[in-house]
Amino acid sequence: MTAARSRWSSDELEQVRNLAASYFTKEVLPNVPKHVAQGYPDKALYRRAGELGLLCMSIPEAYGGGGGTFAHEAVLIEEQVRAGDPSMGFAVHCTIVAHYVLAYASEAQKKRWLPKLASGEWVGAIAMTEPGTGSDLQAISTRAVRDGDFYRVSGSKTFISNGRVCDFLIIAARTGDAKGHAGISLLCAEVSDTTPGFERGRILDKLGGKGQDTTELFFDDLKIPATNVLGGEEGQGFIQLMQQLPQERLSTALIAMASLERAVDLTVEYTKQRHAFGKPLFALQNTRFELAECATLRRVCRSFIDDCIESHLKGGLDVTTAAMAKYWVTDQACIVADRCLQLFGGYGYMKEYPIAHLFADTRVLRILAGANEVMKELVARSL
Amino acid sequence: MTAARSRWSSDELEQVRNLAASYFTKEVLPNVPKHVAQGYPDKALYRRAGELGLLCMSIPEAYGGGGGTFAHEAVLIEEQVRAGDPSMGFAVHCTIVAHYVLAYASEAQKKRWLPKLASGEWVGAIAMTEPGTGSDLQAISTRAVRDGDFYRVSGSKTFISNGRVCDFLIIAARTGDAKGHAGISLLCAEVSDTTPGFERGRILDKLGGKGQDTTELFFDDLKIPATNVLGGEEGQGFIQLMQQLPQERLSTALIAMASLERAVDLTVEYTKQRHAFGKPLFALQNTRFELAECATLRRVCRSFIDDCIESHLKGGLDVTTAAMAKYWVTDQACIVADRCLQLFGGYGYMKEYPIAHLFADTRVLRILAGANEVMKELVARSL
Amino acid sequence: MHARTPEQAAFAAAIDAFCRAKTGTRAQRDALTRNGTEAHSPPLYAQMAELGWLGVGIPLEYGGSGGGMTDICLFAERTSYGLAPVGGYVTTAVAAGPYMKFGTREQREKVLGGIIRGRVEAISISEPGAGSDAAAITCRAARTSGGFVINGQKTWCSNAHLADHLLLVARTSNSGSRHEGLTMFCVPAGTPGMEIRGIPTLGGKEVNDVYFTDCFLPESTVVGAVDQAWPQLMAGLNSERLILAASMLGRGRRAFDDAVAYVKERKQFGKPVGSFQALKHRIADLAMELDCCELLLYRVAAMADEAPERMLPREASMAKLKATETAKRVALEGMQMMGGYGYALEYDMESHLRATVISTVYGGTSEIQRDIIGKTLGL
Amino acid sequence: MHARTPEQAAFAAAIDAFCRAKTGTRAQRDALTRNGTEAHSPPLYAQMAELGWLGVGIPLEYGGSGGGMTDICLFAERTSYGLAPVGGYVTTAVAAGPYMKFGTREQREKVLGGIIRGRVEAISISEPGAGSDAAAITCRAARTSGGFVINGQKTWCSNAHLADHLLLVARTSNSGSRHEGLTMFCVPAGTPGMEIRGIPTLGGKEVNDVYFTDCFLPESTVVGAVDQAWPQLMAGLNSERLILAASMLGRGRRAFDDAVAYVKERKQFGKPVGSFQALKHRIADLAMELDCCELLLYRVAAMADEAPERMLPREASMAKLKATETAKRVALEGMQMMGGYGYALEYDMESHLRATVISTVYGGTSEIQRDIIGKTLGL
Repeated sequence: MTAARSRWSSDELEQVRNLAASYFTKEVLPNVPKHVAQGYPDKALYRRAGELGLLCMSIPEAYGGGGGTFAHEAVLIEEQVRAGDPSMGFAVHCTIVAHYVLAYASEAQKKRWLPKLASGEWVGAIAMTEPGTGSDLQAISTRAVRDGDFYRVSGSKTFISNGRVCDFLIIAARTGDAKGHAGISLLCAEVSDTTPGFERGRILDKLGGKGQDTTELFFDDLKIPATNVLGGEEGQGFIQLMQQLPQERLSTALIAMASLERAVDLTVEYTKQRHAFGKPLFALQNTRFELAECATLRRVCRSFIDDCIESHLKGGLDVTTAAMAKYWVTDQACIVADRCLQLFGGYGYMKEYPIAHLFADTRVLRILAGANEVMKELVARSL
Repeated sequence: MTAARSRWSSDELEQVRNLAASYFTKEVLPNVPKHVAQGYPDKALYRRAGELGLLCMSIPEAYGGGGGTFAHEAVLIEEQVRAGDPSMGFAVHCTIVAHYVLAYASEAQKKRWLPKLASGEWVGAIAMTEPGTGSDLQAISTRAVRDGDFYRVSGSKTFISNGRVCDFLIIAARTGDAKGHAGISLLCAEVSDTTPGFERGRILDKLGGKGQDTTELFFDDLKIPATNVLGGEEGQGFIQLMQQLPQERLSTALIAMASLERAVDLTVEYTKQRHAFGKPLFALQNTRFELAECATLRRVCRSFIDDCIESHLKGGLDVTTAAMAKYWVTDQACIVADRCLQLFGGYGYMKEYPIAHLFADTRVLRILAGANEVMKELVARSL
Repeated sequence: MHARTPEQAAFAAAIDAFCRAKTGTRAQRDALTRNGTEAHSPPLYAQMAELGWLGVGIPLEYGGSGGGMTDICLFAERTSYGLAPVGGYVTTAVAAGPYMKFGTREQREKVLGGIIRGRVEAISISEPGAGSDAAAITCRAARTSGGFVINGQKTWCSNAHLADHLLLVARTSNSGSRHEGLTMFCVPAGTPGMEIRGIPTLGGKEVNDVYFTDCFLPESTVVGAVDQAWPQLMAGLNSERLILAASMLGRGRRAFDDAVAYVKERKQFGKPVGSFQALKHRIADLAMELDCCELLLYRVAAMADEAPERMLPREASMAKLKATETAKRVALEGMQMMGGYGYALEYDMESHLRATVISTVYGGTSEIQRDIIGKTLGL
Repeated sequence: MHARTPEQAAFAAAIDAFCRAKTGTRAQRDALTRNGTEAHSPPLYAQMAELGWLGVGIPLEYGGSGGGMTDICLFAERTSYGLAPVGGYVTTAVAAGPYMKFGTREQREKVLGGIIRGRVEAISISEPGAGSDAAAITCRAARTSGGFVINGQKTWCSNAHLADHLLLVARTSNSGSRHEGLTMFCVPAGTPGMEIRGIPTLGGKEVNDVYFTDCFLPESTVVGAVDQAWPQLMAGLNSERLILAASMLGRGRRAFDDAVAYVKERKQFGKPVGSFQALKHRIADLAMELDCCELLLYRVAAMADEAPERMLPREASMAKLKATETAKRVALEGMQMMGGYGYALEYDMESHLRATVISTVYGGTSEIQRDIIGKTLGL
């Protein structure tokens, strides 16, 4: 059962889909073992994606982007999951980092930074979480101290996606003396392995998402031009984060959605071909009901997600609905992945079967982009 | 939080909604205690609904109907649930019985029967289930034996909605010698308390749905004109049932949907006003998370149901999707009703609180119109 | 699955035989309960009293048969399984505790003696504004010459309409913390100034509102110490939670057995519906969970019997939480397995559902039990 | 919550102390397991052998310390809780059963003696086309002069790379029903014609494919009777399920304790995250379910010890089903409670998840256990 084309799709988007599918399966997948071994993806593959026009598709052409919409990003996200690539950090690079720049940077900064992100010359990352924070952004302790035309940034971050390969980094840090949310600013840094005051820490080994670099980062008097405060003035960071979060959360939900669809597809195929007790596993009522339930969840989630995407394309995706999507679809994806793995039996645990990776990769979605418990609190506030 | 207007709605439909809401709250609700006491609704209220134009709204005007679409029926279903009336059997009368007639009866029969159903002069019912059947329609044993220009029908039925008040009855019976599905026909009978060979059995007392008559029916050589076989020839019953089931299942899902929405509304309101340990129940994290989860389910179900309604309005609702909607939304409605009742504490068990009725009324939705287990089997067949 | 001693096995067998004989059919039960509208049958209860069963858990010196929490639970479980309409037992057994521990000799003789003879007792704690949060009680007991004058409203009072006495908790002092200043009283039925009104619920006639208007209670009605109701209540929580758990274990087992009997009998598509894997697997899970409930309940009851003075907040809360949630789950799934028959009043499943769905609320909601367990874990 | 005898309590305390000392830190465990890539540490296991622990459940006449299923389960539970990398134990303990019951004197002395000294044993039943459905075995043992020639592929063979012997089940006859014609063999490591290849899994190096190509086994390697492997296997199912359950109870308890320690420590919004009701309630449920697992497991183990020959299909399946499903649930929820830290390899939660997620599959999937339970209920 192939999913029907979504209402928000178009012929052009389906062409992008084919291009993305071909890129992931033919160019990325052969390199995944290497990425897993080294712990991060090859940057050449970012540049290749840029060449193909797959990066920053929802950024205006004036800044080197594709001039498309979130629907283009959605197609890219879906095809990465369908191909089963765990390694490329596009969701952060395209749907998060580039959009902070687009929304808050000055015209000159946009002209400087966005084309490099769109071409894949640079990889983008955003450094929010610290060892002592998590969902509690008020607890950020990384400090940016004004020193003439510069800030000097000191502190440490962790769980930073693309932390090993990034060239461009948005850092959430405290500026000035304001307490709580009011003291947080976002600062953009151009970084390299030799940037003074910037150190890439360990690549964190994770249950899943192997081959995609999640790292610690350390700042020790890292110098950043004072003009690189996003939005041009201090203390806007928290509001900026809040404004961008719906898209980030929707992207996360969409990864979950595609994972859920893939889990069902893989499992229907497997249980039809695998025999036990003299007949296909699929003939057992338990298997049929499990998959009927999973397929129903898939259909229901898809209705909801498509609804959210359409709202977002119209600019109407509110915080509550995005939180619902993030919490609910990621929860369901994990549940479905677990039930599908169970239907694979022992083979579900073997690394040669993609369901094993899917189970491990999906799990983190309930945690990142705001833990699902935080999402529920956001929903509750709307009631 | 009031639900947003559905995509498929319109100003005209919202006017119908207001009319229906007023009818249920002002005219029906005051009579519910009487209906509960006697076990069936007053037929005068059917005629009143007919006067207001609320019956058979999706039947063409040529047959006395409203000339509308399923969306009109959907509005009526939603408003009945929102008002909290358990007693009127409109879902069966309008969305099922009238549509069998519209789809399969001869022009003359349509002209004769439909205006009476649309005006509320007659109440319609459909007699499928027997003590030995249930979801297994092949096991039907009621027989219709051809006798000249008539059939003589003998057998017994149970769980028949509107069985006490109906004037028009569609009976599923075996005709001829064909075994299995091929031997089943649908016959239309005009019935009254004095019809020879027709006997209304006990009104079954149920956990919920109080005031709505669910009965046994007995046939002992009930004479029905041979022309009253729906579709004009024998053996079409099973196919006819299959064709009508998606709409019936969607209606059931929609009752569940409206129930779920009402449960959340009632509970948000209650927990904000009820205090424990010195603060509103709603301030407790458990309450907030429970309601956030229930509200998310509400939002997700609504996306899915609206999707199904739109498909159905375009004639594209397939058996699988209808089965998904029936199984999934009714399951979720029961789960949400149970969780909401729990948040009411002891008051949720008291009859003066509508959540107690809602919990009891909702439960049957997982059983009727094809048990949810049967729905899962239908979904599995599509995989 | 729990291993019973030979005495316990014999006791359980006797109760089971009694219930099969007296309450085995719907017609028998309907006759005893005015067609299901009443939860307690005094004549049936009197027969149990004659058999000496109601003295279980009551000390020999007051005419009981001794025994401990394990035996009380066994009685509650098996009568509940047998659908014996003795709904008054649970609250009566719980009410016995404070009298045994804190009552005067005279109160004990009167109340415990009555219990053994088949009299029913009630407890009145909850108020419209004080449910799970009992410390919020506002019903006032004002000192007056020779006793107290009570004013206020109580609610959710099981048995009040049947009971010889209400064990009332009222506020005697407003100083100190919310938990201080509460006192227990033994209020005889028919005391002037006390009015009892039934509350219609999904479960029929079981609970009542109780109104006190200038109701005079003499000093001798105080149970235990003035202002000390809170610690006295706490001391009874083990037994309340365990007895409720036992009762729901029995009801859950009954719902399970009823559902299994049905799915073995009922045929669809040419086979018993119980042979379909989807139902078989669900039933297997329920069987397992019921065994877990039983082992948990009787382990905690044994712990209570080993050290009767020990508070077992975590363990007793677990037993109550697990048994009530499981019983509700069994009834919900049993109803689904029985299809339309589960929903129709002529089968018992809908009554199992009504009985179990409220069990996660009374005696401390499931949420409260989880709070307590979490607290004992240091959270 | 299960009541241990003083001897059992002392045994458990000794294991716990040993694990705290030897495997208490991640660094210690990494050193013993090549950074987590190996599941079994022969040196550590040898220390346990010296303490006499590996003889638990082995009769005194073969040098064991006697004891029964309860003691074996205690060992499996506590070593699993202590994260001792002795993954070879479970299969070894299960393998011991058929040798004890059906082996020749010589086989018993060799295998059981080895086990007590810290040697590992393996069992090879599953094939690519025969997982939960063991009767579908096709690996062929053809009679030849003085013995049998084995050809075929086995899979999912734990310990094969470490074991002294493989307890192989192969088909000696095709006549009769699918369950007939299977025979057990004791295949020494290094037997020519047997090749062992590791399978990469989410859990690291644990299981293997085993290939037999014209592998000759002398008559003396037959364990029990020719063509009688099926009933011999059935006789060992109680112990397999209980030991697996015990191991997962230990792992589940460890995941629970790790999660609780984390949520007490970790602060968000100025409070320990464990103080949030949403987490507290989930933890309360998990605590309750773990206690249920423990009571169920040790009750079934006690039943097995009371009547070692009795098949306990329902009870043993319940113990396995409940413990593995609960352990998985604890690990899944534990990971969520720990946020990103649960996902990162430097905490143990992700290894708990990997260990428990497969436990619902091996030793008979949860679905098979439910089928068995349903069957014993007459469905």
